[in-house]
Amino acid sequence: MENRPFRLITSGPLEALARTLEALLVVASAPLSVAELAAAADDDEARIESALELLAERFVEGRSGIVLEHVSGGYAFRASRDEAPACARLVERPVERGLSPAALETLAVAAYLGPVSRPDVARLRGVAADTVVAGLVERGLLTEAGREPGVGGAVRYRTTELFERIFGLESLSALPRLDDLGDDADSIRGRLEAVAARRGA
Amino acid sequence: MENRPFRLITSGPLEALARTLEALLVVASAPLSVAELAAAADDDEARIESALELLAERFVEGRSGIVLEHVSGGYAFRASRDEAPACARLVERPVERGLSPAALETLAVAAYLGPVSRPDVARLRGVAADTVVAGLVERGLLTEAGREPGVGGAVRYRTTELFERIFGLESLSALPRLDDLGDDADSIRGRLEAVAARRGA
Amino acid sequence: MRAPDLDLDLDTFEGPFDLLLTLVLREELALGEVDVAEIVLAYVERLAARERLDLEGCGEFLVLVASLLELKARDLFPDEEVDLSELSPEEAADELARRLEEYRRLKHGAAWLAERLEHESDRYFRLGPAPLAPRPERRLAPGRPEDLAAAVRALAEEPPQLSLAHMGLRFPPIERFLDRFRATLRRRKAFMLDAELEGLSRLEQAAAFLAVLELRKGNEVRIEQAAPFAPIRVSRLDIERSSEWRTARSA
Repeated sequence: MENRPFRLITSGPLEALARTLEALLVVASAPLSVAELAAAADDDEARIESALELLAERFVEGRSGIVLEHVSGGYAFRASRDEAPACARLVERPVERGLSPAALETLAVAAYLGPVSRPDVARLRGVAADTVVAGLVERGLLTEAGREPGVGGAVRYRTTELFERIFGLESLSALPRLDDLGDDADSIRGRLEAVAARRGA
Repeated sequence: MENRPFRLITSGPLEALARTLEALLVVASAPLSVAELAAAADDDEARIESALELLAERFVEGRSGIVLEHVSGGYAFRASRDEAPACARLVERPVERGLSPAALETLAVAAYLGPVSRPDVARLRGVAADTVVAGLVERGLLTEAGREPGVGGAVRYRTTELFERIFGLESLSALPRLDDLGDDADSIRGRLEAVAARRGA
Repeated sequence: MRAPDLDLDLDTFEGPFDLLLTLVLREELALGEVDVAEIVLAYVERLAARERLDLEGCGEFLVLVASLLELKARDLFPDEEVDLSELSPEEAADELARRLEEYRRLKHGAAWLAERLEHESDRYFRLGPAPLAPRPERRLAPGRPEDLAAAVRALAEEPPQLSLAHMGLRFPPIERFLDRFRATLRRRKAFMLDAELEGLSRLEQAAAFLAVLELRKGNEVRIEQAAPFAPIRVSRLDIERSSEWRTARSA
């Protein structure tokens, strides 16, 4: 039945199932196995396989920008190989926006005070830090650096080499001095903590 | 409903561009604006718009499991509404599940008044906003947007693209006006500020 | 209906009102996070479902809610000095009206969002990159070390005193009216409440009314009203019992 022209297929019940699979594949964030597709579509695996054949014919190199790919984990949509240059331009489009104020503050705290935990950052900035820290880790500007002392201590983060490169620093000791706040990390930290305490929980 | 055979569409030059856009949209992780599509496809915006029309005709409710939508200032693929039950069996929608009335009010404040601080929200709602705001940041519906002017100003928050996407808004200007008495957000804000200035300091 | 039995279903709390009060007093529940208006709404809804109006219960409820509000105001704005002289009664009323309207708009906005969310609940889309998408390569703009120093300096700045002048809706202390009514009742056996309220702002009137309820709760006065909206007469009750009450309260 797969060699029938597209037009005729659109009316059959298999076509309805194919539409369901299209929807599932476009929302999935990982390849889906036949079993997973069957469970979600609430249909049997044999029919899923037939509907997948339909889709494979439709979403194929040369005919569509969307290609159905069978990988080890199951089925997923990908971009057609012909469109690789455009996709490369899309994902590599330089995010030449600078860091957000939140990211800058968080990096500054980690750079000047040494490894800091998320609760640390939250206290010193007066704002929850989870999202910002996670974003900076993902961008490779912060990295985990052990845990705070004690059982179940919070994970601490330090700045990375990438951070130093981005800010044109040979090392953290090349950071501008903050003599007005203190001459070492501990006294700067003390100063920030005092202000944070007054800012009030 | 299929009034054009699929195969014939695939030949025109606009069709080649449409394939490129399909590829870009299927790999994108957020809606893409016409400008972003034009940059990635290396084509001009007018032609992008025409190709998008082609895609909008093809990826439309009732005809395809994949639907092209115009949302949050750009274009994105989503699952057809008809396939929501199958999608629900596959993925959860944790982001918007159980948005409390407090969360919705807080989102409304940020969406209507632009960047707001936690004290702003507390003032308008009469309830401390820390937990609610932190929860919305964690869900990706609010994000930091700098601090209030002046030294030690409170962090301000704005709604995210994800907010617009989840609520199906083309942009914040798609929010309905709440001005049954002839006021708009600016004058609300202006009045608040005037009152504060009159009695502040 | 007794106020303590009121069942609440709030964002931050679910259970009977008296448990909420207990948790607040034990500081196990932050009052700042409690939407007092929701409590009042729940109570009013419950009242509306009843045939008879229980004045005793209402009085108790009003006093409890007034105390909650006062506690909450202190909780939210610990350093704020109450300065009523700053605000004329007209300004206070204007401000109240403005704020209520503001809040009403906000509620409309929230209701629209809730409706929208419901309507859009069948729109599914992928969050994050596609399974087989090319890995994005992020190129970051160079940063300036001085910006890092400036960020730390900004965090070391003393925060400004938060001005809450815009809060506007300060509640006049109930004690002021308690003292005034007690003084009046030492001179006279009874007074008409309406006469006492004349010339007061709406907020002051509310505080005065709460003070009368507080006196009633302490068995210091009797409240009489011939018919709904008729003048309210407040008369002295048993002096000895009221002084007992005061001693017990201050102990």
